[in-house]
Amino acid sequence: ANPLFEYLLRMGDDRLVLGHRLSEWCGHGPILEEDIALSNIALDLIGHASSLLALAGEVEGQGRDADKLAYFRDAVAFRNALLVEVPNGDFAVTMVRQFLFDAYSVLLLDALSRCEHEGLAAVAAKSLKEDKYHLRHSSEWVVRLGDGTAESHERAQKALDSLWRYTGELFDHDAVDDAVAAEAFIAIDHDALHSLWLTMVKDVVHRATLTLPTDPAMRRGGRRGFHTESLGHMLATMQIVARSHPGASW
Amino acid sequence: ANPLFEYLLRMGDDRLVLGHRLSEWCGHGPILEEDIALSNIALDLIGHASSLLALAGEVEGQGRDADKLAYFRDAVAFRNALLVEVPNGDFAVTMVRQFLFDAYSVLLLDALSRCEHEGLAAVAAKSLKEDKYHLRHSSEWVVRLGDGTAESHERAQKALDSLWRYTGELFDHDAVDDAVAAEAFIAIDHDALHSLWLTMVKDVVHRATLTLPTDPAMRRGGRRGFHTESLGHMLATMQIVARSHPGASW
Amino acid sequence: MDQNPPVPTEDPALLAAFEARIAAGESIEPKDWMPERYRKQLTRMMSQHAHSEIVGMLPEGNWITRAPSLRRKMSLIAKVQDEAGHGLYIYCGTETLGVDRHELVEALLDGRAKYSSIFNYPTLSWADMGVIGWLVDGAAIVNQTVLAKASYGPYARAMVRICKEENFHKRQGYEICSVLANGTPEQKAMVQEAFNRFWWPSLMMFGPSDTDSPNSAELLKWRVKRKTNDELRQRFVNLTVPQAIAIGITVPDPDMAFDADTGNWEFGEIDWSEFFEVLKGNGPCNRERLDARRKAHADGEWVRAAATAHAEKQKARSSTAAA
Amino acid sequence: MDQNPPVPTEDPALLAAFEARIAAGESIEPKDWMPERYRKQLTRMMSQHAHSEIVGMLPEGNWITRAPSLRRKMSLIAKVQDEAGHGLYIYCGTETLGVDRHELVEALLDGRAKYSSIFNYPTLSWADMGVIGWLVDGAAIVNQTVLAKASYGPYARAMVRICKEENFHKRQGYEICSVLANGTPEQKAMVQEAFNRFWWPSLMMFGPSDTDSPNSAELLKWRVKRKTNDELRQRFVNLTVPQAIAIGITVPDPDMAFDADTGNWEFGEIDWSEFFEVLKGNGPCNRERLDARRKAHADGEWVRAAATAHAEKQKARSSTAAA
Repeated sequence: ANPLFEYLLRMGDDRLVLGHRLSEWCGHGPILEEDIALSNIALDLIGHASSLLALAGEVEGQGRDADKLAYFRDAVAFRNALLVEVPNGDFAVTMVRQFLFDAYSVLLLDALSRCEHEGLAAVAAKSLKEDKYHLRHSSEWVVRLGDGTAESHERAQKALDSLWRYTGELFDHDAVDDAVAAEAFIAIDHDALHSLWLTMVKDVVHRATLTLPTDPAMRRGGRRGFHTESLGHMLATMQIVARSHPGASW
Repeated sequence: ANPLFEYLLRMGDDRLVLGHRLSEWCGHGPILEEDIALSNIALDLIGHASSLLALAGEVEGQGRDADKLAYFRDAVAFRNALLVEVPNGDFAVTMVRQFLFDAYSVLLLDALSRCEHEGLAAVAAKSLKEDKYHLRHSSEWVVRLGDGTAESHERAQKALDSLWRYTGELFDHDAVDDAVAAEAFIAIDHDALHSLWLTMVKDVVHRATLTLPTDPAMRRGGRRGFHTESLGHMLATMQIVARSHPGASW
Repeated sequence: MDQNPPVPTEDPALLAAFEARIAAGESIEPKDWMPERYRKQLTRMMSQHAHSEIVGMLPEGNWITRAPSLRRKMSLIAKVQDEAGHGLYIYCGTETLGVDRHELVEALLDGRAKYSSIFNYPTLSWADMGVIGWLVDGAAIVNQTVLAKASYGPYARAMVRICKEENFHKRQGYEICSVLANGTPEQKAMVQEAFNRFWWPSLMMFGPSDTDSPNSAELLKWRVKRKTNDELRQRFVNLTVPQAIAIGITVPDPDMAFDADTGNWEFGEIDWSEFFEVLKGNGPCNRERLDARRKAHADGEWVRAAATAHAEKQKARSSTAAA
Repeated sequence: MDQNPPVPTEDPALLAAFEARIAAGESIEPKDWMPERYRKQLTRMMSQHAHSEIVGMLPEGNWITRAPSLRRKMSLIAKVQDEAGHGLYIYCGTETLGVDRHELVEALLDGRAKYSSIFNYPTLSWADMGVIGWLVDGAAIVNQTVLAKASYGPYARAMVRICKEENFHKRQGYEICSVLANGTPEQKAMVQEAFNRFWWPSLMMFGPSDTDSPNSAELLKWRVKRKTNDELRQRFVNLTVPQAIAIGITVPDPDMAFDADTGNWEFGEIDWSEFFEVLKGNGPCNRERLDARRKAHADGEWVRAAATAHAEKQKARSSTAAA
């Protein structure tokens, strides 16, 4: 009913869910310096999500702010891509997931920073800087793990093989995208984005001495609320305190 | 302020938390027949909890029924012993935890079935039958694991070593116990119970070819709401749907 | 397990006698002679059914820890436990056909065995627990009530037992939905949304039109199958739509219309491409379901080994004691 | 690390010069001569402090995933991240004393190294996040403000940097408590309950009365320690009680009373038996904290190995390229 709202929800939820997943690592990272790095990235992503969800709430015009959207929607109302909700797994899964998303996000935000919707362009431009650091960090780790030890290589390859099926969804485009292109002048060329992304990914995968998976059937559904069973459990933890005190301030 | 209420909460919470922990195994058991057995035990325990919490709510007299108590209290208000909230770990941890509790519960319920509080005596008598099956099941498994393979023996010993520190709390007695003895004629001789329990445990541990741990310092606090950090996370999952719809019926 | 092996040469006299027994409505029992293809078809159907019960524990098991009342929690645990029992019971049935349960389990974990497509859908809200009981058990009952008269004795009897329990589950599922539909606005929305997700997949549970189903003709001849897929699907729709109307749930099918002449609720075209994708292993949860079963199996290896080792020690001790 | 090794024979002239520098308020730097016992005491204090920062990430990290607003979630992540940074910074400081960071980490994971007792208490509600910032960071600041004038340069400078961030954390913690104390009845009860749990443990953070503390005399002489435990504890109480009163929180001490003559909030007897149990390893969470650090370390082994292997490959490639 409100395509721009849906669109912003998708972007905000991507970063909220991914940021939350990363924050699960705090205090449990493999290296202290990496604990700090992951926390930094989580912080950035949740910040981006905050801005995007706030914008979404304004566009929706029903009085829902970022917290209301983050803490009081059920799983079926979330619009994140499936890639970001998959559990952290080991450090390889986390880093490969991060890299696949960062490469997409940098390209997307770069395009959006030039779109004609001022509010979104501003958020995109501001977030882009940080995303570029994220991308550098995650691609370096994919290379380190792929071209590290035999064990890290195997874990990285396994991660890539299991996550690849979620990457198609990032570049899907549907009626919502068509509508925002028409109504809000947010026109992303998804095929071009996908192509650029694939080039970036192939390069890092190659430097990491990993093998690009052959396209299995892609898993999709997140953009329409058809999530995996993981999201509900993640949200139970995320929302329990807020939901236990409806109407309270923190 | 209401010792009988506190007392019933302790008993109800023990069985609610343990039953919930067991229910986490559904669909993931090592053998189909064991999936069924664990589900059966979980069902029984939650049933016992239901009766005990309902009784507690009546005694409290503030309109809280079993569901209100189960789903709308925070971790600090729970009164279960720490033993039952520890995460399931592997099947050995689950079975050893179950055995240590079942032995205690059978002895306790046997004593309580003869106490002068009619409501509690009735619940105790009814639950005792099922608890005896539980005890037989769990002690057989402890023996099977302890006197099975080298791996199962090691896992069972590890489980016993790590859980032993939670057993002291089961036989603690404090002002609440004194008060219910005086006011509600529920007089349990905790030292005698502990002694009988130890005899039962030593017998099974011996048959399982395991070694009884030497008393490390005992961990306590559950009876006063000083829980481990696990309980809060367990309750987040358990309570999220109910808390998200305050006042709704299911 | 081959779907279409070369037809082994069966003794024509035995085959004729067998088919006469079937036509007379007799029950075929484990020790009776049966064509190899009959044995294979039954094994396939029964093992798929057993696998379905076992895998079917997972989508519902997913909500046990979040059930919002103690009564619902207990009911759900009992339901999942019943499913495990059904699986066990049918595995025992397949053993009467000479198949080893462990081989069947291996085939499932390897991804070679089939199970009902519906269990490859994720459960995303509490309302799914009501909808699954109502629609999925409901569809299973329509299938199984007919199978209760199937020619193979052990399977028919298993169906009678299982149907009884599943009828109870279906009523409970419908009751959950009814409470939600009469609840808060959020609960109403929750159950409608869940119904929307499961409606079409439950229609697909009956399988494609029989013209597209390779096994149907043979199974009908041998009275293993008694009705066509389309007949069963229509029966299910006719039962279910009034139930939905009764609690204010809208069927997500703009083409649905009641035909007074036939008494059927006519429904729209089913998008079978989704079904075939799920069958191929590309459904929403195929991988997660198998991963969960594999993990349980692998994690349980040391437990099963311990049980075996202990049993052997006990046996050795009693032999020694006896000696 | 020995608490009381036999005093090594130090050159009396060097020792005298060293103590004169201390008395003159000079800063001892890494390259300066220092008695072996001084080096050992500083290493002990600094490593305990670093370990405390690292372990201290866990009780608060426990609530990141449940923080009830996006702003609080971000603040908490940032706080925990700061603690990691403090730990890193102080580990680097210990390296100036010639101690290897990996040895220190090993001592921690082996259970040989000490860290502040307060982190052996579990965090049981969201309100603990406010109370920890307010009371625990608050107590740490009282300790550290004084340490900022400690005689060992690197430690003093680290304290200045860390105190700045911890002052911010303390204010944020107090703000969280203030919002709760002015919130719903449930929130008020939540923060009072959390305060009740952390009050006495935070008083214990200053350590027992100096008469009971083996290291105090020496540390005071060397101006590593500048005030006694009791003086610092009293300062903390005097700062904190008015803050509690201001937001309607009751201090769980029936013996608390303001002494107009001294200006001190007099408080009741501390039950030191709890403190000593926690020090011995028998606190509520001692085992869980170490288990968590051990697990992170063990699980991270392959990652560290990969980073090392990759770095070596890179080095080999650039040597080859250069050659």
